Amino acid sequence: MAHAQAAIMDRPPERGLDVYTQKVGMWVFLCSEVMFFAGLIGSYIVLRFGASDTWAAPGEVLNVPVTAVNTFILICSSVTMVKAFAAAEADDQKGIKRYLLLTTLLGAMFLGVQAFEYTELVLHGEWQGSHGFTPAAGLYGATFFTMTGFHGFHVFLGVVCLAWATIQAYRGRWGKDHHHGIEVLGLYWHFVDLVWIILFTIVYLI
Amino acid sequence: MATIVAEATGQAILHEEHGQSFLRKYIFSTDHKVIAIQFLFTTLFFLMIGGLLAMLMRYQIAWPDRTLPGGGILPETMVSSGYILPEFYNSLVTMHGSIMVFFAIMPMLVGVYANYLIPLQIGARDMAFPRLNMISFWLMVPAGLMTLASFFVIGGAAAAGWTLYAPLSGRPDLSGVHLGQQLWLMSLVVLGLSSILGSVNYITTVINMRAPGMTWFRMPLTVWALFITAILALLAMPVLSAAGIMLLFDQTIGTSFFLPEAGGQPLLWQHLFWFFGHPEVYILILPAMGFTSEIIAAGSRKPIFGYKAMVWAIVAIAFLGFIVWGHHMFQSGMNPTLGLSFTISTLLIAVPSAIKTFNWMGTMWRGNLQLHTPMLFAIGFVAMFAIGGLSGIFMASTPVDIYIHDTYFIVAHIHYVLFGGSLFALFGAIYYWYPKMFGRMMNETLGKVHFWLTLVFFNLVFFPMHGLGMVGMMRRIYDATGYQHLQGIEDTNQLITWAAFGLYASGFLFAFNFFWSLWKGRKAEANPWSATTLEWQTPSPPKHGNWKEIPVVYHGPHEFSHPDVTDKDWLAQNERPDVTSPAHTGPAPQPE
Amino acid sequence: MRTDPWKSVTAVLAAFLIAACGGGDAGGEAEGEGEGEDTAAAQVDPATVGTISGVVNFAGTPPAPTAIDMSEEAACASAYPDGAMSQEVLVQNGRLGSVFVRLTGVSGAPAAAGNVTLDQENCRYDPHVLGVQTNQPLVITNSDDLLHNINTTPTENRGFNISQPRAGMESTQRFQFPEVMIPVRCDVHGWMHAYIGVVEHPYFATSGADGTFTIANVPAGDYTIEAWHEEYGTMTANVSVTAQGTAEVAFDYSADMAGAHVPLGEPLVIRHGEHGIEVERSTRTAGAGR
Amino acid sequence: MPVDWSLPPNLSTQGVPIDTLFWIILILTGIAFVLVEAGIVWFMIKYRGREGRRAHYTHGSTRVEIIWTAIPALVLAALGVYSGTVWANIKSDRSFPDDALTLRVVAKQFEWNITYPGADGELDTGDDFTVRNQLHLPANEPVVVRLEAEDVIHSFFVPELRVKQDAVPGMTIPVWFEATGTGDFEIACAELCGLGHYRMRASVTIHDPADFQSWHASQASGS
Repeated sequence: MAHAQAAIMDRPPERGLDVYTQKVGMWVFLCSEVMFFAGLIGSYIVLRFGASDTWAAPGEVLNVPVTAVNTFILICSSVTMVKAFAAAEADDQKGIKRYLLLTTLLGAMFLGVQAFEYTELVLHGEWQGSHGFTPAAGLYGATFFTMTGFHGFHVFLGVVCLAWATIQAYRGRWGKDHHHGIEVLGLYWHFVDLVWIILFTIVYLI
Repeated sequence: MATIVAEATGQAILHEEHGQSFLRKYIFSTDHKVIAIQFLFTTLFFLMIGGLLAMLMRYQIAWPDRTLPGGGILPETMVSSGYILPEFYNSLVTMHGSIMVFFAIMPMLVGVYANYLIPLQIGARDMAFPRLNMISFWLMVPAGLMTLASFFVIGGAAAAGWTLYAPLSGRPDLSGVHLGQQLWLMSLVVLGLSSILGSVNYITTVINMRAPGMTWFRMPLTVWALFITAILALLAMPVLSAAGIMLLFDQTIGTSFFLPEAGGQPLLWQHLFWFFGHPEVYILILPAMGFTSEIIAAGSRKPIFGYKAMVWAIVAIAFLGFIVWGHHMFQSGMNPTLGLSFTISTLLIAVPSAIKTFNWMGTMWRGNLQLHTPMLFAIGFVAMFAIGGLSGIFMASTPVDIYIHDTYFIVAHIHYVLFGGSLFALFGAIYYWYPKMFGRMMNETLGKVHFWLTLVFFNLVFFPMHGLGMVGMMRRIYDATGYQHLQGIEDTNQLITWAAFGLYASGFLFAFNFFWSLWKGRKAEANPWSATTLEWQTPSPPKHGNWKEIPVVYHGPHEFSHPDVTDKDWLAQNERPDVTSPAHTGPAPQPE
Repeated sequence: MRTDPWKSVTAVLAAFLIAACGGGDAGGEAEGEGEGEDTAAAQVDPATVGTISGVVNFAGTPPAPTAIDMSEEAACASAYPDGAMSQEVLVQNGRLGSVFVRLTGVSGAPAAAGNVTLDQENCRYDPHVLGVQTNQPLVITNSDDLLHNINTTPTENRGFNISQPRAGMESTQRFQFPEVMIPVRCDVHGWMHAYIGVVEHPYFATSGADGTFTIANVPAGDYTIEAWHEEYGTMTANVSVTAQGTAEVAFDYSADMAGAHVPLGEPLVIRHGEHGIEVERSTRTAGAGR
Repeated sequence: MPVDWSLPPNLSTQGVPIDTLFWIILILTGIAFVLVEAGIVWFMIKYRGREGRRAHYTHGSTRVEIIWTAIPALVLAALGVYSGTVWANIKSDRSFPDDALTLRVVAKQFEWNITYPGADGELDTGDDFTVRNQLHLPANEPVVVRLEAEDVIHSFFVPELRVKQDAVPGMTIPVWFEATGTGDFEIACAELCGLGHYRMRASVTIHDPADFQSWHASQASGS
């Protein structure tokens, strides 16, 4: 009988977290993204320790200064993203437009620099005698292009969404009570930024 | 990404959803129930294909020196002058495994039932992201088409086993397979995306869209299982995608992640694959355990024995599932010391499985067993899964694994878990939730015949394989007759093949019952099994939006035979104990 | 090679057309098949073509053939009562066999006629060295009732790796691009090797056991002719063919050329703008993996 | 039909503990198997639904739960420890005998190339000789095989010696064993390695030490 009472005992209604669904969804999705990059980075570490002699010294092949600038650009874009969200919360339409546009452009700029870096490497890169540094250039080339390439792909997706959000901004979609989209997009953007900082460290600097 | 952003809340979609074109309603529908049914038909199709491949394999193993009847219709690259070619046999092995795992069992467990049951059992109107849900189905379709197409490209379909061990899978010149392997990998990446999007949806829905009063420990075990499964898929699939992409690059753009010639590491592939692969095994069994718990509780008219223990067992299995992958690699050249630690974690994971088995039996104990088809399949699951679990102990013990690794003992084990386990539970689930899905009952007599045939043939097929494993018959061999230690097993192999044909045939009995009942089946009332969970407290099939108004939950999921409830032997989750309706059929479905 | 009326007819038509456009002649010599040649020859306007007949001499003492242990395939072993011997270097009274010769720099060649057959018999490829024209059907047959796999590893063409587990199985393959030579191996029987020369014209031959070869129906003119041997590498000679005449050509290989670099297909080269990136896909030399 | 589902005769020292462990597990799992399956059938009959019967209402019992968690846990733990020790005696570095005959086995599609040390008993000293698809072993002497692979992953499997080890390209994996009897057996490839996988076997001949010496001598001189 004690059992019975325990089982039937009434409880106050519960309605999940106090966070709106899209945000939860994005957090969940990002967990999966973490595992994806963890897979790539993990393999990178294993392969590099397995054959460290086939790795170039930092700066030997890759142009660290240029990429450092690029990293800075991406970090700036994170800042502007934050400002865009703040503007939305403050219902500052001009701010929303300005900062979303800025973030989009910075993201695009990052991609531009990366594209330039790739072409330079493929055409003029020098690595272990092979003329031109390609994904086929040993484990070093393979891991470099795969990891930075997939990050670039994520940035690209982000830029597409940002462009969409910017257009919406000019249509006046965002505002005081309509900033979920921007916040969720922001989460993704900051994640991509974070991943880049890790990649920049282990691929370029170490 | 854009989808999530563009996604309004479930409700918003619902209201704009009423009365649309056939196309939006049945093809590009965002209603979780319709999507679940789309998944159901697709996966049943793949189940049939996968089975067909198995039949071809079995024929070759049983009669290696006979020509394949009707083999003439197959292209020269598969069957030459009447004989199945070794390279085609390898493709059969590979594609049977891949299709069954990735396109039949997994999407049937998750795509169909996570989709159908989660919103209904937690009292939500739909998934958190209905449009994302639709996309994850429409991503699976091209993936499936790529897989089927790969049979007909130059070089044939992937032939390195479903585990795709590099370098064989990465070197067309060594495997003879070019495009087929690449298609396999591409379809895998697409499928991975599909199931990741699905998981995001399921997890978010469970976290945020439970009905009032549906606390975590009032959720039906099915929801628990599917929730944990979604987490496993969410964390395991991306690793496989990453690995698959690297392997694809090895083949196409000249990288060498897994090719030793340029410093790559073949074992890295195995680690990545099994880091995914073992959670995958639990992705394939946990939902089945959930269905079984549900059906056994309802079928025994008893609350599930040790509900919390069941929940924690699921959680424990999921967690341990991520640290046991190495037990697939004891003989792979991995450091033997690692092997030891993986033995321990592997033996540990057997404990929660044991707990669940005992709890199911505890639920049946002193019950009032309703032995209808779903219940039979659920009990069959417990019985077969027990065998699968026990035979797993042999492999967990590393020294024994030295001998039985890569023999038919493994084949027997995996089929007792995936067929005797997952598929039995799935049959049970189909029979059990069919009335809710289609508003009609499946034929009970045919169902029972199907169960007994399946049970008998299944054991005739897979139990002898333990014996073949002991004799030392290696997996994936096209013709065993050449080996002196494999003399005298022809009879066993032929017996297995005949039984396999029977098993496949009984599948068609099921298919007939399934489709016949769609039109001719007895009309089903809202709650044909007198079950307690929420999906049964709304009409069959539920209208778009599931509920007139969102139900309020007062207690746990399996309140059967409660002493305070006198007029019937069950109490729905949205019923207060004092408010019980007169009719034994349960509360009248909400008016529509 | 069984005669196939349709093939003959196509050959005839092809030959007729080409003759009409003042081209050379169809068919040419295809390994292991007389049919193609006869029909083709019948169509040639003898006024415009001549014949190249040559010998491949071998100086010095050839290496002693090594014994092959076929004990694991009783069926094959029984075919060699006094033991199976390697067949890389076949020298008969100072003449070298299995040398692949072809004209280089020929333009406007006639289409291929007929098939070329590569048979697997008693765990050996027959022939050991053969030529085939681009897009000409290469029919691979198995005369042994046991598993052989045919693994070609070209660099220019798409390779294939297929199996023939039983006698009487047949598979037809084609090579799109010229490539001299494409190695062929059976991974089940490590000793089984063959080489296929893919040429865009029909003017090629392989020296027989007596070390002689003939290339018929060659349009009159001056040519460079190149010889290839799997152990002793390549040599070239010049030959001028006169209408209705027979041009003699001789190659002089010698034992001390052993270990010479033996070209097999060109390495693949991807070009990016003015900078070439050499992706060396083939660093094999003949005999590797033996 | 003469169905013989038993382990092939064991001819190696390490096969003894392996087989013992196998039979122990078979007995343990056999007991569990009978209990579970019999229990299920018994419940299906005893508690089958009848009119007017009402199921016993319970949410479970912690005590029982603890019992049936503890028992399997303990059994499995014991099993784990036992397995661990046996495993270590077979695979750990210190388990390798010092004075063993050392061979190199190189697997490639689809053949086993076995390299024996020459008269000096040392590999890689120039007088080594290689035999294709024929493994000759002395009985009652520890043998260390250095496993390598040329192309893809293969698996070195000799059922009667209870030996199985993948051969991975790019790695050299040592395996050791000691045959306890003579006879003719086979190496089978246990890892799918391509279209000739099923056919990738080599003969294993275990001589008594004297015969092995004479065989070895004849081969060494022959090369």
